[in-house]
Amino acid sequence: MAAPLQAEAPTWTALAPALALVVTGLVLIVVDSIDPDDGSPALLAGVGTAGALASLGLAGWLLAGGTGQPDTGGAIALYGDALVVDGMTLFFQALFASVTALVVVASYDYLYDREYQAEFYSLVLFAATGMALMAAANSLSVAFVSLELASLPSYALVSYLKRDTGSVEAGLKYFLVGALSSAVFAFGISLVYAATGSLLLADVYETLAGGANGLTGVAGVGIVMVAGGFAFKTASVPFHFWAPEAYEGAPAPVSAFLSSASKAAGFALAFRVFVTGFPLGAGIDWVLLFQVLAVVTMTLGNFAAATQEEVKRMLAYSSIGHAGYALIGLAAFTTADGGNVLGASMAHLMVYGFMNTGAFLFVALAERWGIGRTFEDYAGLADRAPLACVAMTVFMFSLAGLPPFGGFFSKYFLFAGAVEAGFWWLAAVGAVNSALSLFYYSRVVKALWLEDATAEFELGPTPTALYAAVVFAAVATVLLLPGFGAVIETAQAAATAVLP
Amino acid sequence: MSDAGSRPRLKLGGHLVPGLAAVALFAVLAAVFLRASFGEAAGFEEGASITASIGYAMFNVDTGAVSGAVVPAEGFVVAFVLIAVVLDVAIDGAVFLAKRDEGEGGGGVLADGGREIRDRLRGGDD
Amino acid sequence: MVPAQYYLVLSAAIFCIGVFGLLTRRNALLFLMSVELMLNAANVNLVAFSLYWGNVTGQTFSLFTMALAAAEVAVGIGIILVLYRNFKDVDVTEATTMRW
Amino acid sequence: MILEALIGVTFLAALIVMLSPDEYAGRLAFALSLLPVVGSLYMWAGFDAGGNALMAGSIAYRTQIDWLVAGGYRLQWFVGVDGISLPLVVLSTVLTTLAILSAWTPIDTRQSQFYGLMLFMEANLLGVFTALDFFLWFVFWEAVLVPMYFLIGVWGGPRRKYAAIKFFVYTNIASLVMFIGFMSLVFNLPVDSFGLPAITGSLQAGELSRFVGLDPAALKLAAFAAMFVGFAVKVPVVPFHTWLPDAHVEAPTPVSVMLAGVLLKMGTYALLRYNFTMLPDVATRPLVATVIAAVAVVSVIYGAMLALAQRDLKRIVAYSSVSSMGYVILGLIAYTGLGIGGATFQMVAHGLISGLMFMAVGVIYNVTHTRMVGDMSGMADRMPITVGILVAGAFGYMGLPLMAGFAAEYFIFQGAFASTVIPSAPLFTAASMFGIVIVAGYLLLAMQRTLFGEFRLETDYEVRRAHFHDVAPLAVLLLCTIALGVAPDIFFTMMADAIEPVVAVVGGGA
Amino acid sequence: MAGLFDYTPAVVLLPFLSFLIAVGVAISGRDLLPKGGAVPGIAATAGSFLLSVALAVAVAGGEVYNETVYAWAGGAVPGTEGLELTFGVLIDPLSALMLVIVTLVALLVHVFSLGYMNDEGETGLPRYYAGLGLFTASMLGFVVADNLLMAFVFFELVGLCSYLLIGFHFREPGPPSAAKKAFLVTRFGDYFFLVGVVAVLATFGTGQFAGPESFPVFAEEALHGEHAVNTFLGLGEETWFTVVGLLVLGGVIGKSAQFPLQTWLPDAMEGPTPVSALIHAATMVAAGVYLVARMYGFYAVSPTALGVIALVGGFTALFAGTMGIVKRELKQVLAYSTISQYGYMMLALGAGGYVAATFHLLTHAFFKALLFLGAGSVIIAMHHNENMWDMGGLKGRMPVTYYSFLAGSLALAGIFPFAGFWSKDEILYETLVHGLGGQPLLLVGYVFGLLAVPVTAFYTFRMVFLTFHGDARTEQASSPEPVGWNVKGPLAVLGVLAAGAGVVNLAPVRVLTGAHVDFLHGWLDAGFAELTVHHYEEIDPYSSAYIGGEATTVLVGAAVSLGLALLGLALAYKLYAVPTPTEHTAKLGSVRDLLYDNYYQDEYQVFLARRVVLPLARAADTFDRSVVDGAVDATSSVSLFSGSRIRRIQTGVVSNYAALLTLGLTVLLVLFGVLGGWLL
Repeated sequence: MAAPLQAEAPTWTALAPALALVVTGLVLIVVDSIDPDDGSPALLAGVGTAGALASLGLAGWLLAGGTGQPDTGGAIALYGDALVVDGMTLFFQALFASVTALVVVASYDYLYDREYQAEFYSLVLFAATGMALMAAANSLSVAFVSLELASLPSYALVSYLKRDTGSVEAGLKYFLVGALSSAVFAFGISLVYAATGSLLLADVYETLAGGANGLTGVAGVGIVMVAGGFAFKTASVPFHFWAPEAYEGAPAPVSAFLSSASKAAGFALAFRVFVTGFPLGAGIDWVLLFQVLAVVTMTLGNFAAATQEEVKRMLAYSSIGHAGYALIGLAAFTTADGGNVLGASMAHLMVYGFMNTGAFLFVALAERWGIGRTFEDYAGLADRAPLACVAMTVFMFSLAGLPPFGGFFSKYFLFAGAVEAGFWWLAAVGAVNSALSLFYYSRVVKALWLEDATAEFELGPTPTALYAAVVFAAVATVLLLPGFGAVIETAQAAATAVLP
Repeated sequence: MSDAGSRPRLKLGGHLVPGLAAVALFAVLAAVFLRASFGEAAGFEEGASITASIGYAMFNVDTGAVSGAVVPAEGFVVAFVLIAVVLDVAIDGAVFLAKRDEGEGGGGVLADGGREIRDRLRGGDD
Repeated sequence: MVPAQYYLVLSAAIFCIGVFGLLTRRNALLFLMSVELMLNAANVNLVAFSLYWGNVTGQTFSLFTMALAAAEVAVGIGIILVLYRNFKDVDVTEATTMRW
Repeated sequence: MILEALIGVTFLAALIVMLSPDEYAGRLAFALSLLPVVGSLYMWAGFDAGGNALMAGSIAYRTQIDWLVAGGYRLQWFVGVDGISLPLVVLSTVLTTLAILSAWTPIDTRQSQFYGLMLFMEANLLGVFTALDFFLWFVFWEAVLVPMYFLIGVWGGPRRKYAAIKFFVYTNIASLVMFIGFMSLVFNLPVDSFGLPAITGSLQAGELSRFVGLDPAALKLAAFAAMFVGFAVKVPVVPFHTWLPDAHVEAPTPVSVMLAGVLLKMGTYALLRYNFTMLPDVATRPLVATVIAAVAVVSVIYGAMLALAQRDLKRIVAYSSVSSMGYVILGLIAYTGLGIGGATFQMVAHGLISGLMFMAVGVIYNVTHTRMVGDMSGMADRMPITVGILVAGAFGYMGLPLMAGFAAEYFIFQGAFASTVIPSAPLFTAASMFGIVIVAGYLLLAMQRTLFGEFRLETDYEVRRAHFHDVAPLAVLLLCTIALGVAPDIFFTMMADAIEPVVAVVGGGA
Repeated sequence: MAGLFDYTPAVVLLPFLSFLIAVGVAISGRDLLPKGGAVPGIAATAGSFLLSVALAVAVAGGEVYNETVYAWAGGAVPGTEGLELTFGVLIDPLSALMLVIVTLVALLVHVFSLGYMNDEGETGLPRYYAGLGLFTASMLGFVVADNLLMAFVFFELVGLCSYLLIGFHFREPGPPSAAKKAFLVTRFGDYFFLVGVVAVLATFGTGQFAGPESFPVFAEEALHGEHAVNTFLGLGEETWFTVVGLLVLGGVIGKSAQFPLQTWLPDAMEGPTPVSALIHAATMVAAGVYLVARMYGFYAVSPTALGVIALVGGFTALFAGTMGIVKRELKQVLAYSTISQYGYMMLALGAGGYVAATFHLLTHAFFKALLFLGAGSVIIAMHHNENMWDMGGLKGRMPVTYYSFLAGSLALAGIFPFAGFWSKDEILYETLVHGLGGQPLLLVGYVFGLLAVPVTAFYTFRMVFLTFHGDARTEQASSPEPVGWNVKGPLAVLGVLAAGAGVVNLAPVRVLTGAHVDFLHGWLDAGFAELTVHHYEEIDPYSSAYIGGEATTVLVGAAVSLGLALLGLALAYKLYAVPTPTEHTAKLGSVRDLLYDNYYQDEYQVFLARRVVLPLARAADTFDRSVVDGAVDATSSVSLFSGSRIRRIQTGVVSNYAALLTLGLTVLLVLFGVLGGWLL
């Protein structure tokens, strides 16, 4: 095993993946200032992708090197315990980096004739930085700021198509609900501070574990409101109202970015804060809270998606549904073997990241080709773009949780974790929802393969970068079935390490 | 265009119903907070300079070598750096969104608070 | 010394006034103002309990919330401008092209 | 290594055929599909395992490699074959090859994709019958659905989309229910891997602990019920059978052959492996046994009655599959050497005969383009050989002695009659045996209306003799049926040897 | 001679070989074989016949043979340690006798087919001879079967062959539906038989007929408490054996066309006449009776079963006879006469007359085959017109057919020197004697049998007079087509046998003169100890009583039966031996229609099928589609409907979102406040 990095290099290098992203963002701004009217989009996209891949490489290398794992000296706390780098952080940073890379590559073709491309890429990179730091946050202060760092560029990105009413409306709604949620989150943090007198998760855990002597009420409200903040970021009920419009209105790569990376970031922060911050007995049994959230989110997401007319909006609701599944990670958390189900949820987020990004990028491809958005417009697409349709079929069936694709294992490990923790009814609700999800996912497949084309249309030149991104995502989804061992093992090891 | 139009008036009417949700929320919060029992406030150390303490907290300064009383606090250097990046991003986003592309003129929106354009487009009444 | 509950109730009151404003007004700018109000409610709490717990964490963090509020407003105004350009109005209830 | 080679080659073949040009896809697929056949025959020749794979019997061609560790459980690539699964493996390979051969005429669009999916499905089927690790098995179990959805959905009849999605979602819900049932069992056993033998051993040793307020006995019953429902949809057992006729009628002939021939057997095979081997104490409870036996009898009689009322030949054969599978359930619940042995034998026998019937109906459909009983008559006049084989197949279906159907049904009846598990076993058995009369009734009725009498055809197609490559698979299947009927010991000894430990646990009689 | 027995399977395999050859020819489609496949068939049956005769001679020498030839399943089946499912061969006096009968009649029918099928220019001959070959092989397989399972296997195969042969002319509408009906009705009977087989094997653990390990022996011992058997449904051994006996009887009633499952036999006449002769007169229909005889030891121990057999037999004899009177076609009359004669045999078996039944089986096989072949030659002459009212006066023109047909009719009617008289009389004698010996039930059977005698004589001679006597009523009848040697040959052989077969077992002569002339009795009394006649008499519940001594009862019985027979003949002579007979049956009025329509048996069975079973099936189908399938579709539509409702809360207006969000938050706070204890 290569000698772990931090043996000789200074500790801040553990933050390399996040630094790579922020540096790339700044470089993009510098490049933009040099030739303001987007002289060479390829350069911009190239820099963005390079930065993302660098971050991915670093995160992967650190993870492989065992940085922050229990066997190599435990998690690395930095800057007065404000940041922590351990298995979970690197795992999520790798996920954000890969999704960002995919989105940037795809956007190169998607924005081929738009101006302000530099802003687009820099905003995406900065949002990714925010997410990377969310994964590393070890105090509520850093959590709040990094959450805002991830959200603000997203508001701008969603309303990027300034002249398109859909994008603007989406941006507006996303911003308004976002602002409201961030206010709730801030108020929650203030209450937790009121109850415990500190913002560092370790201290909060200590104070609450020692019995909040009379302040349980305040702590309880605080915890619920903090959970609300995360619920917004992960688009779980009741803070999900922005999601359908935002994903549908936003440019497809941005929807992909939001529904995969930022949702995963929300979960990373939620796992960290709740597992290390709030002890189970502290005035509120937050496992039950997440069970309620999980069930309602799953059910609303899947049932609403069943009768949608537009593919992109259906994907939005399906993304809410999947948020519900990922919530099982916390909903079935028991201090005994909570690591397993948490790890399963992390693995599910990784696989979901790939397949969901892929699906939205396929929608981007369809938009780029000028095909309409409803199921009827997708009819008979397989004859014209077989490879892309195969990729979409892989995404759809993987999201539905069918073998031989990655989504199968991740979903079933989640259900197995729930059953193992004794909440078989949670798995049952998940099962019913995933069966219903099979119905509407196969509506897409039916449209692509089974229906015959209604209108005769020519697709025009295939956008290579976007195509490559979609195919790469599909290959990753398929490979995640045999390769799922690595993912689940690292995830569960990291999760058990996080337990206090 | 009577001048009454420009005087701020309290807008009452049916759309206040959603407000009840806010009142309910307040009721719940108040109920919880009034039941909470707090001990004696610890207060700050006599003669400690709060602003200096905030400064030290802001940059994780090791207060050991510093003279005078210092109020303890956590380190916020990471938050400080991050807030810088956030503000930069906010400016980028805001400028990008607000910048008027060549296509849409829109004229002197600045002087009259946008009323002229509104009247031209919306036909007068408020 | 003023008992700590009063601060809590005060901040809750400000918070709920913010929410009330948010729910009832249709103008986007007022929406922003309400959110500002809610963020400041959090600040009240932070500062109050900074004294209660005797450390300046709360006060320092309240600075950060103010900064973030400012950043948020910046982006918010940007979005409202784009909204105005497209929908010719800043009424949030107008923009309902996408539903169900 | 032979098993990995078998499954690997089939996957590879699927890929190759998928990418090959449409004209040669049919021939290429047939050629490539011969490899698994040879492989399975080779395995059969060298088969030397004794006892039941799940109950410490020796497993032939066993491979056990750790795949991944998740949540404290080791997932393994654990494959192996024993007396129960080998016949089904041979059946799958042979049937797929013949189905591909019979697909040359009817399938004329997107051939390469069709044959690719067929081989892909075959690979998954081989996986289902050989996997001995629950998760590995479950991957293959669910993976079979995907190709079948496309095969019905793309090349099917007019209502194919409805039938495809109904089959897809219905079966998926069932397997989810089964998954939860099984998981709630495994997590309360001191096992560290999902290997079926390990789980069975630990269950038999009674190491099941309490779970969410259920004591072991109640937990076992709940798990048994969930798994039974899960597999019952696949078998199908009567209340859950409504997807079968739609799927069959809309599926093209070769797909129907595979659906009836092998896919139904996945359900019964799983029932035997999971419900009846792992939880015998639950299965032999009087109440449970009565319910299952009653369900079996209802499946037989009700299925047969439904077949009597059908106007479409394919629907008749579809409903009669429900009826035959009812016999299998009766055989399984009998818990006697002959009963369960007969049930396993019926899986193979029904696979061959229903495959034959579907193919024959398909060959006639290729020429007349109608399957309705009223639309044609006197086919024997124009297609003597095909009709000859169809009549022979029909008699095989009715349980004519010296054909595989009779051997299987007779074992089941003999085993069930003397079963100590089913309360008042003779009554149940006698009731279910009445099925052979109804089967004879509707098959003869249908044959008399369509095959005999003077020639008449509503659809104006020119009816002439079937091509050689259409009739060849029919002949092969007929010969296999007769061979198995005359000498059932080809498979029966192997099966009985694997079933003996299962029955011994309950102390079942002959 | 021991080596000979190793060849017994050859008896079965030779015809099977001819079947394979004929099938090969049929599939290849080319006319390879001369005479369309008849030659291998004839050669095979001849070979079997010779072998059977050799076996009979060996058996006469006192040797018997019972070997398992082929372990069908589960030789090494641990689960079934007690249950050996095997095929074996049992040669003993009964099976040797039956072998000879079957092979002889099969040979004659094959030869006859040359004339009937080949010369008439039928198409598809290989398929015909393949069917015949398979039938013969299956029948012989059934005859030599050494256990109940093997018997059932070949019992069903024989049913299949009858389906194929009845439906030979599948192009016309009639034969296929007749074949379907035949197979279905017999299949209904076979269902009970299969349950019986399964029951026997489950109860005794073996299905062997002969040997110390055979199930009749076990049954006997069980009743004496020496052998433990597992009975089912909590019934005692006695009642359980009766139930099993009656179950197997179901199959017998189906195959031997006894009441109520006899409706298929008259329709089976749609098949070619040689088929009717072979299958529906001599062999297949005899299978039922032969089976009962084969396992007679088992039936003997359950008196109720014997009683039921006797009653069913007697009733069928009379019942079928009455229906024969009014029929217009030649073969229909013969069909009903066959049912009636087998009724007699069942009556004999039921009444403990084991030898009488076998004797009547032997004689009936010959004279009924003769009558059918005679009818066949008449049909050839009349260009396939079977209606007796279009014939008449054929006596002069077809002397060989006439005289052999007359010999057959005399035997059938039971007139003195001919075979029929001896066997029918012995049946009535046994029934009377055992009836008097304390079994009133048998007396009822005896009355049925007695009443049937004049009826049989009447319809037989009505047929003879209408066909051969009087003037030719149609042009065709006046110049019938000449028939070749291959028709006349078999007729002559059978004519002699019909006349002389009676000599085999002259029981009344033995009673009167004490001379041991009842050779058949002696023949059947040898072989396996538990299968001999005297053994059966020991264990069957009957004891015989006489009206004033044995000799007087024999004489009285013989006189009464002969008198009634002559009475029937005279009546027929008076009515129909006139040049231009008239439809006397019209005088019977509505009774005639009742008889003509077979007591509306067909109608109620068809009604049962079409009006009851089919509507039930359709009701089940609609129920299945609407309720069971409906439930499945309902769940999907409910979930889709609720999905569309849930979609509605996304109204598009941000304020609503904010409001719902706040409400959600408040609800959560209240919920967890209450749970956490810090709110109320």
